[in-house]
Amino acid sequence: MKNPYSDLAPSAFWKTGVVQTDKTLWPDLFVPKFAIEPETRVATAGSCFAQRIRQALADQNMPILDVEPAPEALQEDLAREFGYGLHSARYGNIYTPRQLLELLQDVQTGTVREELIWQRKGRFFDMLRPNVEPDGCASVREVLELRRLHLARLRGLFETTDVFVFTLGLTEAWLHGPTGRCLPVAPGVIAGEYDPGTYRFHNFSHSELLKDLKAIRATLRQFHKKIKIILTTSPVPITATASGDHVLNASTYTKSTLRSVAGEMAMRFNNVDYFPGYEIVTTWARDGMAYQDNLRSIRPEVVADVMAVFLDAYGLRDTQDSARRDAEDPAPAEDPEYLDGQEDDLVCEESLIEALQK
Amino acid sequence: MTHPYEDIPPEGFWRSGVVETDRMDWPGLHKPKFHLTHTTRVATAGSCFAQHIGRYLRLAGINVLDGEPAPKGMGEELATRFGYGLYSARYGNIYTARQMRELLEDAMAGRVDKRLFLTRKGRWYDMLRPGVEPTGCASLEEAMELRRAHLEAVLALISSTDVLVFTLGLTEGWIDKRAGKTLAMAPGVIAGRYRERRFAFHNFSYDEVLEDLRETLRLMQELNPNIKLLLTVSPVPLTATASGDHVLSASSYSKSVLRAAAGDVAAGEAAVDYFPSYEIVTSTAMAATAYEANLRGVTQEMVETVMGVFLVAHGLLDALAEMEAGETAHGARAGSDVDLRGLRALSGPAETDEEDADVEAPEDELICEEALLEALRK
Amino acid sequence: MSKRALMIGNSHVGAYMRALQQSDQDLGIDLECVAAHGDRLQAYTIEDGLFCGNFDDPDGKAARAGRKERARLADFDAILVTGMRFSIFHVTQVFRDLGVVAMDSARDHETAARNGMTLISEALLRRIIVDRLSNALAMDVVRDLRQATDLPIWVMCQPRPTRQVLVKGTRFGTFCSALERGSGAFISETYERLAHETCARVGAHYMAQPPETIDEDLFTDTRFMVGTLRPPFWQKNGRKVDFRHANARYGERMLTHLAAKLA
Amino acid sequence: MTLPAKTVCVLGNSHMAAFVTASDQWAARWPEMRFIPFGAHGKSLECYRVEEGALVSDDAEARARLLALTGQDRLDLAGIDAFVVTGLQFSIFAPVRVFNQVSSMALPSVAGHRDAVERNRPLTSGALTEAYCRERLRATLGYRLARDLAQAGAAPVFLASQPRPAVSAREQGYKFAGFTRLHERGDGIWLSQEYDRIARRICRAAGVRYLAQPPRTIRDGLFTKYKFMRGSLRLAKAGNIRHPVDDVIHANADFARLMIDQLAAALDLSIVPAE
Repeated sequence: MKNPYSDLAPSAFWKTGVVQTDKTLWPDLFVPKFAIEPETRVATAGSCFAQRIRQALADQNMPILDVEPAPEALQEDLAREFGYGLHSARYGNIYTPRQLLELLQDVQTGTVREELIWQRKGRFFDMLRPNVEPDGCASVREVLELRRLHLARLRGLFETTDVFVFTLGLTEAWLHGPTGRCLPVAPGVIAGEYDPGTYRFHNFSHSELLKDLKAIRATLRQFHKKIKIILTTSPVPITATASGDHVLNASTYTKSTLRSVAGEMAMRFNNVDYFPGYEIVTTWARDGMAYQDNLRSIRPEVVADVMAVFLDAYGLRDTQDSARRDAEDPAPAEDPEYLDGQEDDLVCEESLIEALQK
Repeated sequence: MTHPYEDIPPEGFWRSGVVETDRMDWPGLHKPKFHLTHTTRVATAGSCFAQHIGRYLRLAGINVLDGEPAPKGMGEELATRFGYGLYSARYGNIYTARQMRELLEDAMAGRVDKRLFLTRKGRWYDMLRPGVEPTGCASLEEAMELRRAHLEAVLALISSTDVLVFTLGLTEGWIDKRAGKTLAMAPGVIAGRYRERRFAFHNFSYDEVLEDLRETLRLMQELNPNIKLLLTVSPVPLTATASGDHVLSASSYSKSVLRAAAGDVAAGEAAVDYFPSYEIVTSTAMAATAYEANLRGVTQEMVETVMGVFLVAHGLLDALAEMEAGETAHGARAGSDVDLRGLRALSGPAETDEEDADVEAPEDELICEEALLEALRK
Repeated sequence: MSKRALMIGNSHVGAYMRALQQSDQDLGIDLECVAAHGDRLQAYTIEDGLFCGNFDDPDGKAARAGRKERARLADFDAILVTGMRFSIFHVTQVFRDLGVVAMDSARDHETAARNGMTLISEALLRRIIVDRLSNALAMDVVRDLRQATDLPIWVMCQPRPTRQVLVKGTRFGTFCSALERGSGAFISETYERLAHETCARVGAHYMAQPPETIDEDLFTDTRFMVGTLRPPFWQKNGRKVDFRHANARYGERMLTHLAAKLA
Repeated sequence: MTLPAKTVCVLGNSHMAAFVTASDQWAARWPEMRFIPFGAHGKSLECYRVEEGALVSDDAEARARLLALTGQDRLDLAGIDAFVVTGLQFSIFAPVRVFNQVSSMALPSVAGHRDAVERNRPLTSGALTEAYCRERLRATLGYRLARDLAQAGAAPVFLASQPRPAVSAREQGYKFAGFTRLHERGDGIWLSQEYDRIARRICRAAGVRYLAQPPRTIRDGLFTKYKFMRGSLRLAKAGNIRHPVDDVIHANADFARLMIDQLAAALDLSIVPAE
C-alpha cells in the first residue's frame, strides 16, 4: 500500500533518527539551507547562549565581525565585564526580538533618548544595555555619546554582515511605559527603581514575536540585501518568571513559543534557517545529563557537542586541532570549583535575578 | 533598589521552583482555574497520552463519561481493539486541534461525507477514525451509518460534559483536499492509497492551532454553554515526520507550537485551563526516569507522578485516600500528607514489576495508529 | 633628628642619592637605597623583615654607587618606592586610541573618531588605568612591604619626561598626539588622581610630582632633568639623550616635601 | 461380520441426557457405535483438564459428581474413537445476547443507525458483532473443552450445538425477552444462520467439527419445535427423570437421534433405520 512515509529517510523516523542514532554527532539533524564559508562574515547576537556560538566560531578562526572590539589596553576578563567580545558589538545580551528590532530602528534613525537612562548611587546607566557599563557612567551626556558611538558602529556591522546568528532567549520582558521601549532586564536588578506606574511586565506571544522577527528580517535586508539569518532557541531555562505562573510552566511556555516562532520563520523565508541546538541539549534522548547541578548552566562538553554539530554541518570544523584543543581544555574536569555548577563564564544579567531571590 | 521580583513566590524562581523542589509532588506547579470533583462529568479526547489520563481519572473515582460504551459482555481486549474505552466516545485518537474542530462541526451538522471512506482489501474504513474498526466495514453504507451514529453520540456526550480534557498530540496532518477535511492518519497507512493530487501534508501553524482551539471551544459552548476545556500537550514525540526535517527537530517544533497555542488559549479564555503534564515529563530534571527504552512511551512511574500532581492539585487524591482508607486497608494512607505512591495501589499491582529487566519494554498498551508509521519504514 | 628612610627602586633612585650627596642643606632624611636598573628587582623577596633585591652585581657597580642589595626594614622610619613602571608613561599609552566625553577632543563620538579615538566611558577608562598601574612592579613591592611592616610607605612619583619625547628620533607618539589633541591637562590630572587612588588601595602614600617641576602638564621642566646621564639613555645621532631621569634638584625638591610630611 | 464398534464418548452437562437416552433407546440404529457418557450437570467439567492423555481433575467434588452420574471420574482418551461435546453453553444464547446489546446494518430490521439507537442497541459494524460473537462462543466451556481435546490429538472431536430454546419460551416473558424481541423484529432467521456460520468457523479453526442443530427441529430460526423438546429427561444416578413441564431448554431423545445420525454420517458409519 503506497503511503507518504514509505520512502522517507531514516532521520524522519524516531526509532532510526533518534533512538538508534549517534547522540553526539546527530547525523542529518541539521542540514543548512545556505553555506557558511571560512571567509563568510558572521555576526552574533542574542541571549547568553549566543556567546557560546560566537566562541565556537572564533575557535575555528572564522572572521567573526566585531565592530566594537575591546581596546588593546584592556585585558580579557575586564573586557568581558564591560561587554566586549561577547557579541559582534557592545549591545550586551538581547533577550527578545522586540529589543533587537528597536535597536535596528535606532541604528536607522540614530535615535538616542535621555529618558532611557537609569541612575544608581549617582551613576548613570543605559537602560537598553545596562550591563556593558558595570560601574555606570559619570553623566547623562556620557551615556548618550557612548550610545551614539554604538549605533554608528552597528550601522557598519549590519552593512557588512553576511550571516546573522540570533539566539532567542526570553518572551518575558519589561516595557518602559513612557517610551514603550523593551528593556533587556527588569528595573532594579542592575539599576533603576521599579515602579509599576512606569514599567509594565509583558510576555510576548507567538504572533507578536513573528511580527517582530519579520520586521527584523526586513530591516536587516535594508542594510544588506543578501543577508542570511540563522535563528536558534536558547536551551537555558529562565531564572525567574514574573508571569505569576510556576517557573517550570513559564519556562516551558517561553521556550516553546520561541521554538515555534523560530520554526515558522525558517519555514516561511529561505534566507532564514533554524539550528536545532535547543533540541540537542533539551532532548531526553541523550547520553548523560546536559545541565549542571543548577539545571540551568549547560555542561561544557555538551556545549562542545552542540557546536561540533553546527560546525560540521557547515564543514567548518577541522577536527584535528579542535581535538587537540579540547585535550588541553582550560577547564579541567577535576577543577572542583568549576563543577559545582557555579555560573560559568557567560555574562548573563538574567541570572542576576536569581541572586535577588529573598 | 526595588525590583519586581521581590515578592515573587519560591515557585517563581528556577532554583527553588525546580532544582530544590520535590519533583514527585511539584508543589504549586498546577493551580487549577476550575476544580474537578467526584461529581464533575469529565470527557477525554486527544492523542495516545490522553488514554493514560482517562484511565487514571477513572481509577481515582472521577466520573469519566463514555458516550459509546463497549457492549457489557465484551472482553476488554476485544473492546480496546475496537476503540472502546480509550476515550469518552469511539473517535479514536484525535491528534490535531483541527480534527477536533471538524468532528464537532460534522456532529453539529450531521454531515457524513462519503469521500472520506477509503478501502483496503475490499473493506471500507472511516478515514476520520480508521483505528476503531481494525477490519473495516463490509460496505460503504455500513461505514457511513456507523459514522452517523457516532456523530450523534458525540453530540450527546458534549452536551452532558462539564469538563473536556483534550490532549494535543501533533501539528503534522494530512488534508484531503477534495473533501476539505483533516484525516486522522496518512492515507495508505491503514487504508486508501496516497495520491499527491488529493492528499496534502500540512504542518499546522501556531495561528491555525490557536484558531482551531478557540473555534472548538465556541462550538462546544454552543452545545453546552458552561462546558470547560482542560488542555494538555502530549509528551510523546512524533513516530515519524513528513516535514522533511529531522524527526527530533520536527517533534520539538510540533510540541512547541502546541504548548505555545495551548498556553495562549488558556490565558485568553476563562473556560480553558492548561495542565502541565508535558512539563513534568520532559523537564530535564526528570529526563532519566520519564521514558521507556523506545524513548517514546512514558513510563508508568512517570504517568503516576503526572496524575498524582493532577489529582492533588484538584484535591481529589486526598478525598480519595479517605474513601480508600475508609473501605479497605488500602495502600494509600488517610490524611492530607498522602504519599503519592498510594496512587500505585489504586492502579492495581504494577504488572510490569516482576517482569525481568531485559524483556523488551512492555508494548505500550496505548492504542496508537501513529506508532504504525514506524512499521512503514523501509 | 633626621629620618632614616629605605628607598627601593630602579634607576630613578639616582635623583635622590645625588640630592643627598650634593645638597648643602640638611634635608632631614638619611637614605639607604636598594635598587637595580629596569626590572632587575623583580626577583626580590621579603623574609622576616629582610628585603632582598636578589639581583647580581658582578662588577660591584651597584655597591660602588651606594646601592645595596638588601636591607633590614626595622632599621628605618619609612620606606620609599620609586620608578619600576609606576609612571605617567603607562597612562598616556591608554589615551592613544581611547577618549572620554570629558575630554574636549572626544566630547562626542564623531569628534573622537576624527581624533583617532574610540569613545569609552570614564568608568572603563578608570578601570583600564588602575588595572595597568596596579600591575606595576612598584605596586607588587608595596603590597609585599605592607604585609611585612607597618612603616609608612611612600611612592615617590617618577618624573614626567622632558619635551625631548616630542622630537623626531625620541618621539613618543602618545605624548605627541596628547599635545596635538590638547588633552594633556586631562591626562595629567587623571594620572595623578588614579596613581593616588592605586597607592592608597595598597596602603601606601603617594608623593605627587611637585607642580613647580611640571611643564605644560605632561613634561618636566628641563631644569630638573639636565645633567642626568643615567642609563638607559638613547644614542640619537651621536648625542646621548636622557629625557626620563630627574637630577638632584628634583630629588631634593621631593625629599623636602617628604620631610615635611614625615615630621 | 461386524466391525468392532467405535467408542463414542459424549461429554457435557445436562444436555448429555438426550444423547444418552437416544443411544439406549435406538442402540440398534447405530450398530457400529458404542456410547459412553462423561460429564455432569452445570460446570463440573470446568475443573477438568487434559493431562498425559487423560481428562483429569483435582477437584474432589467435581470428580464425585461425574462418578455418580457416569460411573467414572477420569477418562482415558486412548480408548475413545470419537468425542462429542454437547451443551456447556455453546449455543445461540451467546449471539442472541450480543444482538440485544448492539445491532448491525446486516440485521434485516435495521435500515439505519437511528432505528438501531431507538431500541438502545447502538449500531456497530458487522465485523464487530462477529468478533464479539466469536469471543463469547470461544469463552464457553463447551468450546474450550472441544479445543483442548482436539489439541490432544487423540481422535476426531465434535461440538454439538446446544439446542435452541423451545417455541414456548416466548411465553416465559423477561427470561427469553431477548429471543422474543429479535423474533418480533424479524431478525430470527438471519441470526440463526449467523450463529451457525460463526460456530462452524471457530470450530474449524480449532480443529473441531461442528454439529449444527438440524433445520428440521428449528422454528423461526431461534426456537426448537415442541416435538423435539417434549419429554426431555434429566440424567440422575437413580434413573433418569422427566424435566418439569416448563423446561424450555432441554431437548428429547428424538432430537438427539437426529444429532447422532449426523455424527454417524460424519464418521461414515452405518445407520440402520428401524422397520
